Amino acid sequence: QETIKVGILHSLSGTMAISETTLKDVMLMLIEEQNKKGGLLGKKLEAVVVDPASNWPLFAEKARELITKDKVSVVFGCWTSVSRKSVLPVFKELNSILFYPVQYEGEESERNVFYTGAAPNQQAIPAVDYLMKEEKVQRWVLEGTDYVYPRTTNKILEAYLVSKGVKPEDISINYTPFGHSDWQTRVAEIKRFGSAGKKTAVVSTINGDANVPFYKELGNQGVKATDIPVVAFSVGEEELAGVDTKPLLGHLAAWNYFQSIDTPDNKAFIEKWKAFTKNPKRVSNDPMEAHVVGFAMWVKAVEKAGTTDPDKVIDALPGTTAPNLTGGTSEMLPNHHITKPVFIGEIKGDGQFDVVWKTEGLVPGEAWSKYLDGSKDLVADWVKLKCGNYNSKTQKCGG
Amino acid sequence: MLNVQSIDLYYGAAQALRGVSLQAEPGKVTCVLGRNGVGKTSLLRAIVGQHAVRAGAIEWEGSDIAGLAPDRRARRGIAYVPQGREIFPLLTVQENLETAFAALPRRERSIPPDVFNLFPVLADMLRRRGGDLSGGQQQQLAIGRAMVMRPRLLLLDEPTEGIQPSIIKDIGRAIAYLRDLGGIAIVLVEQYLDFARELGDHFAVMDRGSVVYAASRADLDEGALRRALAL
Amino acid sequence: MTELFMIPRALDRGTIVFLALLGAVAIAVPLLNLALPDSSPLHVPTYLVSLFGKYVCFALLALSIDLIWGYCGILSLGHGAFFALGGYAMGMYLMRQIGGRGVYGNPLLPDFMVFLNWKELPLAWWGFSSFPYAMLMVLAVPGLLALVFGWFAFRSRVTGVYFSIITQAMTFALLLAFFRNDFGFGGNNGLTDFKDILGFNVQADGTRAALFATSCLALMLGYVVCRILVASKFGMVLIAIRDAEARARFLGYRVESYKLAVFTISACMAGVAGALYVPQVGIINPGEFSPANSIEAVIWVAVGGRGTLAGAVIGAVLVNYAKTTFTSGALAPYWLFLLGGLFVGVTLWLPRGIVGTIAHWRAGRRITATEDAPDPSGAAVATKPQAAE
Amino acid sequence: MLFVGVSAARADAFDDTLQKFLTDSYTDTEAGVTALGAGGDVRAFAVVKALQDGRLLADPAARRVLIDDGGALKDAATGAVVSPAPPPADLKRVRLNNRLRRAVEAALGALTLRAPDPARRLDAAQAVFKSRDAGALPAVEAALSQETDTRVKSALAMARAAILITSPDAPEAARIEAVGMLRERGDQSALALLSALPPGTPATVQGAADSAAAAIRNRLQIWETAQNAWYGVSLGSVLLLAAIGLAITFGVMGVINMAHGEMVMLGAYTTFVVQEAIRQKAFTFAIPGTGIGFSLPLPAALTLDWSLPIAVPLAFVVTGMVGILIEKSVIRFLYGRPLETLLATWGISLILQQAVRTAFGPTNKEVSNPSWMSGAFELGQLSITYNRLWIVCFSLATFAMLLAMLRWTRLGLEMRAVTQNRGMAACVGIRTARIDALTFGLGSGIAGIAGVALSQIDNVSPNLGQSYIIDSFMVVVFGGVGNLWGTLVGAFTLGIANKFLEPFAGAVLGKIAILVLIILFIQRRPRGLFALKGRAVEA
Amino acid sequence: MDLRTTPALLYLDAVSVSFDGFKALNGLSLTIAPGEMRAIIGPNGAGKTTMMDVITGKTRPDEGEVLFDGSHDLTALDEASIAVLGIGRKFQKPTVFDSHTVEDNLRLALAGDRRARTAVAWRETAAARERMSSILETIRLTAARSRLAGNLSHGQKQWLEIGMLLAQDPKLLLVDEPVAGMTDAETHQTAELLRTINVEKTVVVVEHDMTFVRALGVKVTVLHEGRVLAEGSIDQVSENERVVEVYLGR
Ligand SMILES: Nc1ncnc2c1ncn2[C@@H]1O[C@H](COP(=O)(O)OP(=O)(O)OP(=O)(O)O)[C@@H](O)[C@H]1O
Ligand SMILES: Nc1ncnc2c1ncn2[C@@H]1O[C@H](COP(=O)(O)OP(=O)(O)OP(=O)(O)O)[C@@H](O)[C@H]1O
Ligand SMILES: NC(N)=O
Ligand SMILES: [Mg+2]
Ligand SMILES: [Mg+2]
Repeated sequence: QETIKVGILHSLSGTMAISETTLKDVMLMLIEEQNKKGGLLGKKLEAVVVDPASNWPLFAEKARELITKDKVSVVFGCWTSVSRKSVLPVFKELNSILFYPVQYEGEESERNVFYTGAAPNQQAIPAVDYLMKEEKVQRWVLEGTDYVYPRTTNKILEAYLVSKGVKPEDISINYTPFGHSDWQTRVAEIKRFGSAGKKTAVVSTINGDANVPFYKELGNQGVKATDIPVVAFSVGEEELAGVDTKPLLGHLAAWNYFQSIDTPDNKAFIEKWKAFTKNPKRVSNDPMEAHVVGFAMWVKAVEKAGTTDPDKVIDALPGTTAPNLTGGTSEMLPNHHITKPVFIGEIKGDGQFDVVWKTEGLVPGEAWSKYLDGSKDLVADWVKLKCGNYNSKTQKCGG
Repeated sequence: MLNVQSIDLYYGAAQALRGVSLQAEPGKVTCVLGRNGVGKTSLLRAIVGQHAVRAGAIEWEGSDIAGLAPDRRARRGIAYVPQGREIFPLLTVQENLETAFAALPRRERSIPPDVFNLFPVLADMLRRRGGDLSGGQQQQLAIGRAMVMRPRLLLLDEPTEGIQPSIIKDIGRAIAYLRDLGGIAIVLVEQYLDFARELGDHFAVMDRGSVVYAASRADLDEGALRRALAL
Repeated sequence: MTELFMIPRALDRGTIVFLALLGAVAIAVPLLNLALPDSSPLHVPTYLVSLFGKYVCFALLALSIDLIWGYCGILSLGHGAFFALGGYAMGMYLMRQIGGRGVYGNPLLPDFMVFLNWKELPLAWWGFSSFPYAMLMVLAVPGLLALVFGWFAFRSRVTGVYFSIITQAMTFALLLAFFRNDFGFGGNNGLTDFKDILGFNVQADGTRAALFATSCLALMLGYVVCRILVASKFGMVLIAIRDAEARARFLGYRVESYKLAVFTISACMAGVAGALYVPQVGIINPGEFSPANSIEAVIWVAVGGRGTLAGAVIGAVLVNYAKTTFTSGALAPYWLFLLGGLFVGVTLWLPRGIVGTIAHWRAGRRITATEDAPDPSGAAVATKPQAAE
Repeated sequence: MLFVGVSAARADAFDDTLQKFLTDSYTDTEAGVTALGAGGDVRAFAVVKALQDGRLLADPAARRVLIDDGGALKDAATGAVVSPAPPPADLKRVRLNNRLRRAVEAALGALTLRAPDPARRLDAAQAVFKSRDAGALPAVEAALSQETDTRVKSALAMARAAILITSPDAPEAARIEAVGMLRERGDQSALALLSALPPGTPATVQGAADSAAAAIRNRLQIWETAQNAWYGVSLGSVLLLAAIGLAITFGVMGVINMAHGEMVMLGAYTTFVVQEAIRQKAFTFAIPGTGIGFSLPLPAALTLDWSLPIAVPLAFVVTGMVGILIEKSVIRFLYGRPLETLLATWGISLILQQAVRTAFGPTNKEVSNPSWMSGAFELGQLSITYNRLWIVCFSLATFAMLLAMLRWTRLGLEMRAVTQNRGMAACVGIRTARIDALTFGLGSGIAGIAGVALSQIDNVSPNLGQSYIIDSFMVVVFGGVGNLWGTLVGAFTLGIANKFLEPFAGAVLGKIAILVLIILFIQRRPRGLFALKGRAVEA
Repeated sequence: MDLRTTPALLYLDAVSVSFDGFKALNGLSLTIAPGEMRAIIGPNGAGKTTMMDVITGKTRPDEGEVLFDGSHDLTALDEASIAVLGIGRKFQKPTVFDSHTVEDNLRLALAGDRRARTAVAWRETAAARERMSSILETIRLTAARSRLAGNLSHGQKQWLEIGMLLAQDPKLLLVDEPVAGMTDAETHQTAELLRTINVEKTVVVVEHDMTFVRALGVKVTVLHEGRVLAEGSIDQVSENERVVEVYLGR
């Protein structure tokens, strides 16, 4: 019997396995569930799992293999920006579809890619707004891992903060290498920076492995959320599973989903997830929800198009809606980003987040940042303009 | 009593010993002579177990030890002074001597004073690393180490190589002393004929992996010996 | 005997056979890809052409490592750095070829410079729009780094693990440096989304086939260079240095010159491999500098058989083929077990590597020692005893 | 119950305040908390405390606020247990955010300034110091006049100074005096206060504050050097721990042990298993996906504080056994072929990583700090965290034990003999196979206990080992292969150098600089810091 | 030969070397004239090998002067340069290139261009081949010419090293214990060989075998505790009380 193949391109080994393996499992669950509902277009879905092993060129190779050898109709995958960059040319060349589920630095809109994670305006900016308004923060430490996502996000935030009247000397930007594990100096420096008499907060774009030792050091050096709150963009339930969160009470994270959000959809999803993984302690997180939403949109679009032909599905996707797990309905925008609610959560003692703030309604994802010189004139619109980087000044597609 | 019975030994496909037999009895010195590369060292390596034999038997004190690991042979009283000394370079002289305790039961673990009587230089250099000693000093250390084991079979591979004359005499005296203790069977591989002739009770000359001449001191024919050596 | 040290000796029968095989692959794969229709059972799909092209580049890298490790005993745990530098040089050329077709449409600056708000092209990027200049850099940058690094290290007589570890430190330092956006080479994302090479679309089937054939040619050339080196007196001295460096000095050989020469040649070879790799996989980023990559390349050589040039090539292809196969399908979650098991198994059962073991086994039958199968550990090699003759 | 009647007006005010907790608005809640803190009602403490602990519940339907007192619901206004208890669905926990938490702390401080327990009073005084809540001034002054405990007294005085210095209506002299007190205090919080006086502060006060701030900054600069040195020592101890096992398997035995990091990881996972067993009060073992397993109850009295004393020997045994297994099955075939060990141990490390990933899952595992390893203490202006302090001690102790073992025990002597000349060692009667296995087991075991320590500061994930392997080799080689002292000095040198570079070069450039320094250093000393010299080495 | 009229080929003056405070050479002075053969004896640990290490550049002296051929300061040169100047050495512990054949070991030792630059294009001449064959005859390893040197017995390696020294064709040969592990007959042959070599070359031999030293019939220097204890003919030094006491024994 003929099936529709769905490629899953997440690292199951190497440094990124820690985050990406979960996404593979979610995809398997979603596919199984869809098949229980009778599949798609009368065919069963078939998952094709490969392991790009946290190796960026291997991502490209595996993407190519999925599309040409396995002939998958769509691929759900990638976590780091570099892995996405690595597979981009492949998806363009072979005209296939990638759903990318992780918050990222923006500055991209490709015909073949659908971005279901947050753009900077759906995470970073609201978080900073919250701190300015609710906590009256005047002094900022932008602490990040040294790579593109933090660098770009911090560039945007810096421009944004300055536009809000923050003085440059009240912004401190610092980068540490991947896997940085000795945070003594940095945490002491944050304390020092925070002792200038102005309310100070840390905006953390620290990624992956470095987070656990960072929070452990914060806890041990007694940096309390009431003194210097830390708001993180890459720390979710999964990352917190590795730390004792009691000393971290009140530190923040900004996401478009939290496991603790109390809606019927979310409850049902968590139950299914725990049953599927046969692990009552398994947590859920934001990129997982992005896959849930993305998958639902893809299913709808295929049904609408009546085929899995990439061109037709790509055309059908913008405007497609799907319920997100937090009670709203996300829509795929013409720029291939989606609308999302933004939540600010405070860390609780049990490793979960307590939502302390959320946006009114959903925030549409912006591919190009208003706060960067290079991109402030760019517009992405694959429906009318058929262009990912339309320059509204020169009125030309192509930057 | 050591009784080596027609052993064969190979390095890979190359045969180094062909049907070699040799006896050594307590209180006697058995000398093995022969030119370079004829298999003298290989014979000793076979006896101590550093290289397995492919055929033949090695009987020691009544049982065949050909299948035993070297450390078990050492614990049965076989001590070896190898060619090239093989001391432990980074251990001090004292530690080098103490390694030999491994072959002894716990209460016998002491360095016999004989060692320092015979080789006073070792007493002077107890704290120096073995590898820093001069060639001759290392040779003395190697013999001393074997003596610490209180062996009943002592195998010496060219012990005079690189040794100053006075100490060669000392070593000769040491071997004679050990022989005269009566309980030790000694196998001495030598090139230095005068030295060997002075100490030996039995003689075996090897050539190309076999014993080509054997005699005991009483019926030693000097001419035949020299001829066998010059072969 | 009379022709001992001449090129013909370098091109012995094994070498000719090996080169012929490589040549056949270089022609056959593109042909089967371009000339046959998709439906033909013999058709080689394009993705396999790129995949094989990648293997061939890795084989050249392995060959460069084997030249220094197998023959001169220099274990570099940072050879990936030279590979990556060659790759970056090529990547920079490819980036400049994009011109105004980047997402921001800036004709001069690559995209990553635009969104980081850079106003002009950094000095290091100058000239890279010229292909000949870029190719020169492919050789010169790794070569120069190797020359300077080697000059210091060999002159100070840094050997053994000390050398291995400082090469690792070198590649690690470069990894961190290239990660930094400020460094000007695209940070963690590296260079990607290439369009043209020499005016041809990098993604076109024809270009891919040509790149594959070029890689094969480079590998053949590299192989011949290595053969000539190791079959000459130069190679004899390398082996002498590997066995007893001090002794070679007392014979009057300036060990550091030999090491420096071979190290630099090897680095250039690695650079070429990197340069050919980049357009075929479509990305170069700092990950290539990661110490694990360099160690892996050493592992390929060990698997194939160190000190046998063909072994390096075969090891690289085999391990990478295994990786490709194991990381897909049902085996994907367990592929590390298989690969790890392969490495352990090879060391235990094929101690000289695949080719080394075969060569050794054949040498045992031919009795004399072969040039191509020196015994790396210096342990006994079966020979007929002198005494028996 | 008693005081309800005492003052109806006050009761009303209190009740009104409580109403603010019903609206689920942070602003209202904050107003409520502040009012409670300032009002000084006897019942206020219980309410604010309950809020802090998340035990304050709003019952909007009945317009009352309840306190969850261990299951019993009490009315906050009357203190009476409400019955029947309203259905839980109708109740809403009054929520907190950081801003509120600060308000709560300030209120609690004001409310407990005269608590009977001096420790509580001290906390209260410090809370007021932090909040600088002008409203608390009368309470502080009242408390100050009656306080007898000297520590509390000085804390109260400091709190008073903090309030005075920021309040524009305080007399100038008092404010200048406050500046003096803060200058005395000389820490970062004093600096923060001094450098952020409200606008409109008189020039005299401002001038005094500026000079005091400058003085404090100077003093802190000196402390900073000490702090960096301490950070360096503590990073060095981590490096030492990571490297010390490798100093055995690689330094002493010559095995290029790429699986070393995985031994560290196994040690960390052992810690996780121990903690998990303590949390579950049972040790459970199950082979994933098979249903095979068993469960072993633990004495309930075990707390997490015991987890490390249990984990250290256990990790030593577990990783030691794994090490012995590896030696017996693979390494022993490779002696005399050191480079092949690179290949085999690399394979083993892949297998171990994936095995752990399969058994425990790919994500981080939670390992918490026992209470005796949590927090920090101040030494002058040095802040020393307990976990780092313990790790420094632990690494030195491990080092000393290992050194003593190698130097002075028979086993140590035999280990060294075997690794220097295996063939000859056998000929003097040493059981080489056993010694080899034990040596590799020892190195692995030490790596395992290092893993226990590292689990306290780093991720416990399958990648843990990978992140230490390069550093470990650097340390061993930098110090000089085969020399334990070299490993010690190497680790601390690199640690301290790193920590002095980091503040001004940044972590990334600092790390690059360290690597370049290592490369250059090796040129000067091609056999490491503590190179073995002499012909013994060449022999 | 008269030292005052002939400039020395090798000149050591007040050379001292110490290892961790232990003086292996202690103000050693020695002069070797061109064409001379000198035997050096002395107790184990007297510093004979250390002296050779100093001459060949392996060990740097703490103080003292080492001159070769009147003008070359050996303490400032590295091993390779010293070898190229024409000083060859046979080590006490035989060291050969294990994974090269016997023949290739000799080939590498043969005098000629040592530069890396020219090594790739290097070709063997017929003369060189002949010379190799004759050396192989001399050291009696002709039959073993294509065996790997690593597989030779101890004594065979000794011979190979001597062969390599011959092939190197140096001006000055430093020979450390050449007859250790040789039979009496071989010892005689070696003495013979060295005498032949000495016709053209300068030779310094270290040996403990008195028969051999006597057979050489040359001037003998006795080292003790890092300095010269006695010098003269073998008979002269054998009668020296101190030499008997520390070295020869009674
Ligand atoms: N490890 C080895 N591998 C291969 N062949 C070997 C090995 N060791 C020795 N041989 C060969 O075996 C033969 C016997 O060697 P052996 O060392 O026993 O000789 P020997 O009589 O001790 O000589 P010598 O007097 O030179 O020490 C020689 O031909 C030698 O080349
Ligand atoms: N690296 C070192 N460290 C310490 N002591 C050393 C070192 N090298 C040599 N020695 C000592 O220097 C002394 C001289 O050694 P050397 O090898 O020169 O003696 P030798 O005259 O050649 O002796 P032999 O006749 O035994 O070969 C010896 O006592 C030796 O122990
Ligand atoms: N896109 C990220 N988080 O790398
Ligand atoms: Mg021998
Ligand atoms: Mg000597």
